[in-house]
Amino acid sequence: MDFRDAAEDAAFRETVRAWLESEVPRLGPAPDKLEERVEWWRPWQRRLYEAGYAGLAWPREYGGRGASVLQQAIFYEECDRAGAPDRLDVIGAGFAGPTLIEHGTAAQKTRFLDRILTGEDLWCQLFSEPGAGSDLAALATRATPDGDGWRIDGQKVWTSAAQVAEYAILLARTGEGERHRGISFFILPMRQPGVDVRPLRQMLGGAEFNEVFLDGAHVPGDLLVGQLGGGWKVAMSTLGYERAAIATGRVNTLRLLDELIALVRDTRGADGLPLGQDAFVRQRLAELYTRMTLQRLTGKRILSTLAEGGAPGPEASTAKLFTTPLVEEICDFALSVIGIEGQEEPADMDPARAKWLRLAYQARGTSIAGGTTFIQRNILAERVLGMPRD
Amino acid sequence: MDFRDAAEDAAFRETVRAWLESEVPRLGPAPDKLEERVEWWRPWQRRLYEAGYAGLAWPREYGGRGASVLQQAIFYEECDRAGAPDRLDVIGAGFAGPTLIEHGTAAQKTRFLDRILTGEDLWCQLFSEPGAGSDLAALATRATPDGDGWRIDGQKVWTSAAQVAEYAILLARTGEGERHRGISFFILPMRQPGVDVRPLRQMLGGAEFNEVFLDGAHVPGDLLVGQLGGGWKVAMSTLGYERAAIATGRVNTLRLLDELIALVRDTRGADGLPLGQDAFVRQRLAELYTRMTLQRLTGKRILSTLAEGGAPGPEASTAKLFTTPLVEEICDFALSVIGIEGQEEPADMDPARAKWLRLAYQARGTSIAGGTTFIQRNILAERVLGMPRD
Amino acid sequence: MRFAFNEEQEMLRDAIRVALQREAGLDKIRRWVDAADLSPFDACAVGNAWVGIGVAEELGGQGGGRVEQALMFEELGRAVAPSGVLLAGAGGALGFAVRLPGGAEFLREVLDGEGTGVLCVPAGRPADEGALQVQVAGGRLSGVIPMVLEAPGASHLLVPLPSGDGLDLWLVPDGGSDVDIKPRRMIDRTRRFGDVRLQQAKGIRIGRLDRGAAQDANAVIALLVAAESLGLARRMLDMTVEYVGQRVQFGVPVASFQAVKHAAAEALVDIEAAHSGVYYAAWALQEGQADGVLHAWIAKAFATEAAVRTADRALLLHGAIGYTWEHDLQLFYKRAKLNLELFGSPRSYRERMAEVLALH
Amino acid sequence: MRFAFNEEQEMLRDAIRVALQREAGLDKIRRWVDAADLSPFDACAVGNAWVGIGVAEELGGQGGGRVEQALMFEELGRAVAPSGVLLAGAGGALGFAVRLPGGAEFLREVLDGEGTGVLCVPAGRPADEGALQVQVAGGRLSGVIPMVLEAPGASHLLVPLPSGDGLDLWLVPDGGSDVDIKPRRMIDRTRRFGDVRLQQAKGIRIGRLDRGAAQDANAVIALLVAAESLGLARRMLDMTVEYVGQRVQFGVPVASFQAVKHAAAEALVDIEAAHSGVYYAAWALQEGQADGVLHAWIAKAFATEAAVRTADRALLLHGAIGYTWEHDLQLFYKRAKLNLELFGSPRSYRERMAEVLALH
Repeated sequence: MDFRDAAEDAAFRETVRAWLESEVPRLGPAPDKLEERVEWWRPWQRRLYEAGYAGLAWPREYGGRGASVLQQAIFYEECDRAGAPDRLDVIGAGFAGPTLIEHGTAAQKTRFLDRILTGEDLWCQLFSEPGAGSDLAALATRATPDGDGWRIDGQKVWTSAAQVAEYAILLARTGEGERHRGISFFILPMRQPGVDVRPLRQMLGGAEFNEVFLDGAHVPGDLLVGQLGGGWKVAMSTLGYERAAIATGRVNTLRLLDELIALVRDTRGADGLPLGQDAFVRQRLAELYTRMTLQRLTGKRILSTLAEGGAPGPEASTAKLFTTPLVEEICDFALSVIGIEGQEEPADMDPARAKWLRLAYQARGTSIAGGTTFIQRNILAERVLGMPRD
Repeated sequence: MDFRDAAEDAAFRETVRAWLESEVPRLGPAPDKLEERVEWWRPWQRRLYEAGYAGLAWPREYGGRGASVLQQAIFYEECDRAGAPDRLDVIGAGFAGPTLIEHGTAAQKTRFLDRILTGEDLWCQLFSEPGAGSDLAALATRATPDGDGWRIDGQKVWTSAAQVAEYAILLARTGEGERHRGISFFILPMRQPGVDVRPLRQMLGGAEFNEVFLDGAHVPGDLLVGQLGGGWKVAMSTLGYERAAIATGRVNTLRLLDELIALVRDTRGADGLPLGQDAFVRQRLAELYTRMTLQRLTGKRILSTLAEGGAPGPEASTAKLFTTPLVEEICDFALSVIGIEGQEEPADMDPARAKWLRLAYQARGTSIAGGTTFIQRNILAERVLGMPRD
Repeated sequence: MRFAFNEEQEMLRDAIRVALQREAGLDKIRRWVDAADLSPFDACAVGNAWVGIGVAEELGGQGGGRVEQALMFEELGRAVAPSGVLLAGAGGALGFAVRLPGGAEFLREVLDGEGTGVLCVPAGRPADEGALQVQVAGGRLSGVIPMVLEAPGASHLLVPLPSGDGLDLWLVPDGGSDVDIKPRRMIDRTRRFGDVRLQQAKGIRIGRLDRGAAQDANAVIALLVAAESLGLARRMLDMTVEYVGQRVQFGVPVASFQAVKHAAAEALVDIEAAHSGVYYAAWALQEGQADGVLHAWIAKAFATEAAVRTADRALLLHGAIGYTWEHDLQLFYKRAKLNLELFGSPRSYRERMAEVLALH
Repeated sequence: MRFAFNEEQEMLRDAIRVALQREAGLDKIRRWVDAADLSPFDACAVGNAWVGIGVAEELGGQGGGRVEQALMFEELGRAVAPSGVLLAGAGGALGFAVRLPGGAEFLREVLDGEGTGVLCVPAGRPADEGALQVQVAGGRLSGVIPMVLEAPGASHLLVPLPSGDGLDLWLVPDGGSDVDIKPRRMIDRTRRFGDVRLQQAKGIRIGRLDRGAAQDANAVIALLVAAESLGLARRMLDMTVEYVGQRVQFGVPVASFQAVKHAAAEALVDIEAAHSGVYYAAWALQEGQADGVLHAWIAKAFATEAAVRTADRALLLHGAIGYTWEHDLQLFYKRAKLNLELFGSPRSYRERMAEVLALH
């Protein structure tokens, strides 16, 4: 048990920090609109690629760095610290790429992998459907043989970044059997007439997600991944990468607590005294601080297990259930400190305050995405505690 | 909508109050031991009977007062206020008597009802079994024909007051069919060799409940209630009376809050200042006060509906779910104010403080008895909200 | 003792519900919001004479008391109607003015049956704290009152200024250059807010409320917000029960999962408790019972929090579809969050309760 | 960066678990409790040299540090062993004395390897507050220290007296007429407590701890209570999962009901978070990291509350059987409730955290 960086990790951290400190300040501000942000981000990704920081987790033979789990974590910690841009290639580099490395043909690897790392191709994920949310195996989109490939008809939903993606990983029914037996896994070129991307406005008004209507979209014959009818197994790999990404967490709760403390320091109560003297506020903040600390320490546990090549332990399955309500409560508490002015249209608010409202809503979205709280609890009870299925 | 007593109810309240004020002070202190308390209580019950206050809810033809639901509530409010003795005849007068009035034979009514009201006979309820808790229909105790009556073999559990009861209402399987179809409802004389009552120590060490072993106990032929094999229907009546009693509530949360406030007033924080100045304590107390108030108002709603002859509305089904955690939290908060000294053996504590610990444990017992929280939520969802069964 | 509504109250409730369905359905509300113009609802409120519910007939109202007003606000909540005008006007300005001898008549006369008088206080605090940042000299008022509910569009502002132990009520007409109102957009777009800047604005002092009267007037506002939140919560639960009954996952309706049923049951427990609190407070305020104000605080603190809990449960049970702009849940969700803070947070009312309970 | 235990730590944990099963099983603990005599466990702790775990070998200990000590206390919690002697003695008295130059040797010498030295502070407050109600004059101590853990049976009391910014440590032998110890029975009968009355009791001042050293010493005690609560919670969850897997209601195991599964899952979420906090704090205290004390407070506040939540979930899921004296759950339940308050409530540690966070 030792929480300090090992010597080579400390050296890696130094190198990364120095590189980021020289590179990040040269970036201009990120545009708000996604399409513009992609164009702003691409040269940054290219620099990461050239410096050897793209595909940290990927094997070297596919252009990655083959970095250890710990070094990956160090890299993202340092990115947070330096204020580096948010990743726009999470689906490509995080889920689709690793899935292709595991299940793709040599030709697929040659054609797609490098362009993911350079930032040339963005990817999206076409799994969820209106009738198949938590129950993915209920999906209905059909792939029917069509010349040398397939014709795709159906509707997908909750697709982020579909409007800027060159390719999608797609699940569709090829009909070998019921539920998960009849599903195949494809690569779908997004820029074609049969693909219609319509933004789905979320409740705050922005469009984080899209609906994707597939009406005679074409998948060439060489873009099937894995076996025909064997898509479920491939998808499980993808979802495993997704879960790992969610479990190790991308919300920086430490920074949130720092900002919350700063907010409290800047606020006076109705009695005119500093709010930070109020025993109720002090108890609540200390409790949130406690949970933030435990959430981060659990993250370190998961990393430590992964770093030693072990399968994630029970703590990995609990991480999302612990984190989701924590982020909601941090935001809700900040909003209660701000009072009614925290309910203003975020576009009109001071950005430091608007952030709380946006994140409060986003956090609710997170507790729905990637398996609701209920599904997560079922999984925990059945797989970790060994309790029977319903 | 009018929360004041109507004129005749106000007059009834006056009369009751005057009677209690003259009678209650003449009572000596209640003995701790149940057997002794019964003997101390019997003359009190006799006075109630003679004054016309026994069987308030029962029809006049069976010796009751036929009082309205509101007047029953007024009577118990005034008893609380005057510090009148706790009722020891809840099962007899509250559940068994009304069940006999509804389903008993003329002979059964003549033989048993009056002696319940005078306090001569105490009753207990032999429904629950080790293998049939929430799932009552799974009970296994057998009644086999034996001469002119039945022979009873089996084991019952969670029976309060079994050691002082003259009679029990008993559910046993007479074998007409599976689950609830094969059950009959009997009156069992408790003072006979085949009935063995063994106290069941609860976790604090006291014996609130008993196990009752039935080994060849005899029920005469005239003590079957309702049809042979029709016991489930009769039991549902009994449970209905039980639920109504629980819903209208016997924990005086108003008094609890008064006592909690007194405790806070008497306590200083670690900083030496009055605890009642601490914003955390103030928020928590106000929140508990809020819920206590709503719990009592909901009780009035239920009464009001019953008083107009209506079936209890959804609020009746929510009452227990609202009350149980409230009582637990009031007690836990009081214990946190007392600190580690609140965890002392209650027999060694100042009685005013010991009360919090005892009630904290009792409240947990209540959330198990009469249908766990989970079962209650199922019932609410299915019967009130019309959601499908599991 | 009788808790239930009488027949007239039930008829009133049904009438309001029907009118709201007809004249202020969710499709209409969405159109008004998209056009950033809620005035069609103001017309609907006037047309149905809702402004007068809970106002004595001799003052030109429809009669009825706090119970009727609360019933109306529960219905407004169920419909997520843009009720601000009723809250800031009839509930607020008139509710304050009516406590002065001749105050309501004066207000009516000034308004001449046309414009809207609005209570001019910061909407994030209890209204009986008044407009704290305003000075008065020579009959002219100066200062800023932030986040005033329904300030944009009001013809007159009723400004309560703290004075000694009570509030002086000043009436300030809008329209001149001495009154500047800057609209503020909220995420709940069914409410209008604005910052009011008074620059030597000419006002008329129409009287003074002592502390008790000011608390009474605020208690009615708190009650109405609580009643509205109760209505929001009931509707959100109804929507949710309906949705999970239809939505199929893993081959069965989502409603058949125990965790889903339990979450819905817990929402109902919250809602029925809130109902008890809201209507007792309404009756007690109406009848001038000594505990009316305390119970209005209780109702406000509990019902607005219960609605927020219900909103989050509803969102979770709807899954991703509830997270979209197109789904109606968002309208209710946002209103529930706003009402939590509107005219005083639960924390602020609990602090007042603690004061009453004399904990030290 | 490595979070996992090493092989020796795992072996140590397994050895302690096996020894506890063999020598301090629940049947034995019940017998000791019924006889109101916990001394067989004291012998077991000495026999297994547990008193020396986390104590340097040059002081006669077994070596190992805070991680090993925490592992031991997690196992003690799992076994609901009468661990008070280890907490008040090795964790408390020795943990304080060891921070003085020569303090531990002195304490050992005085105790001569036989008696038990116990930290003499009110067990409901953090130990670094010391014995507040004691005066000292001419080397003699007078005053009452209520609720001292393991005072009955101790041969020596280590009394920390507040002095300036730190604590003076006084060693007072028990046995004379100047020390009166009145036992106090708790509902958790696996712990001994007593009120200590010092009447001009002769003591030896063995040194002084500054504020930082006193906080460090208290942090270790807080850590050990947290680790024990973690063990209690793990065992209660295990018992519950096993019980609901066997108990059949409505024709199926209770464990197959979703609400039951979810309650168990939530307990596991609590427990894994507590585990992360306990072992990081142990490592940080061992390594003298600047954030060790803060993390011990975090671990104490969270793990003891998590154990209480788990206790109540376990009771609910066991149904009526768990509410009986005969069922073992009650032993764990009561210990969990006691540990919540032991050496400082969660509230008191959260207040300390708020101080460190400098909120104003």
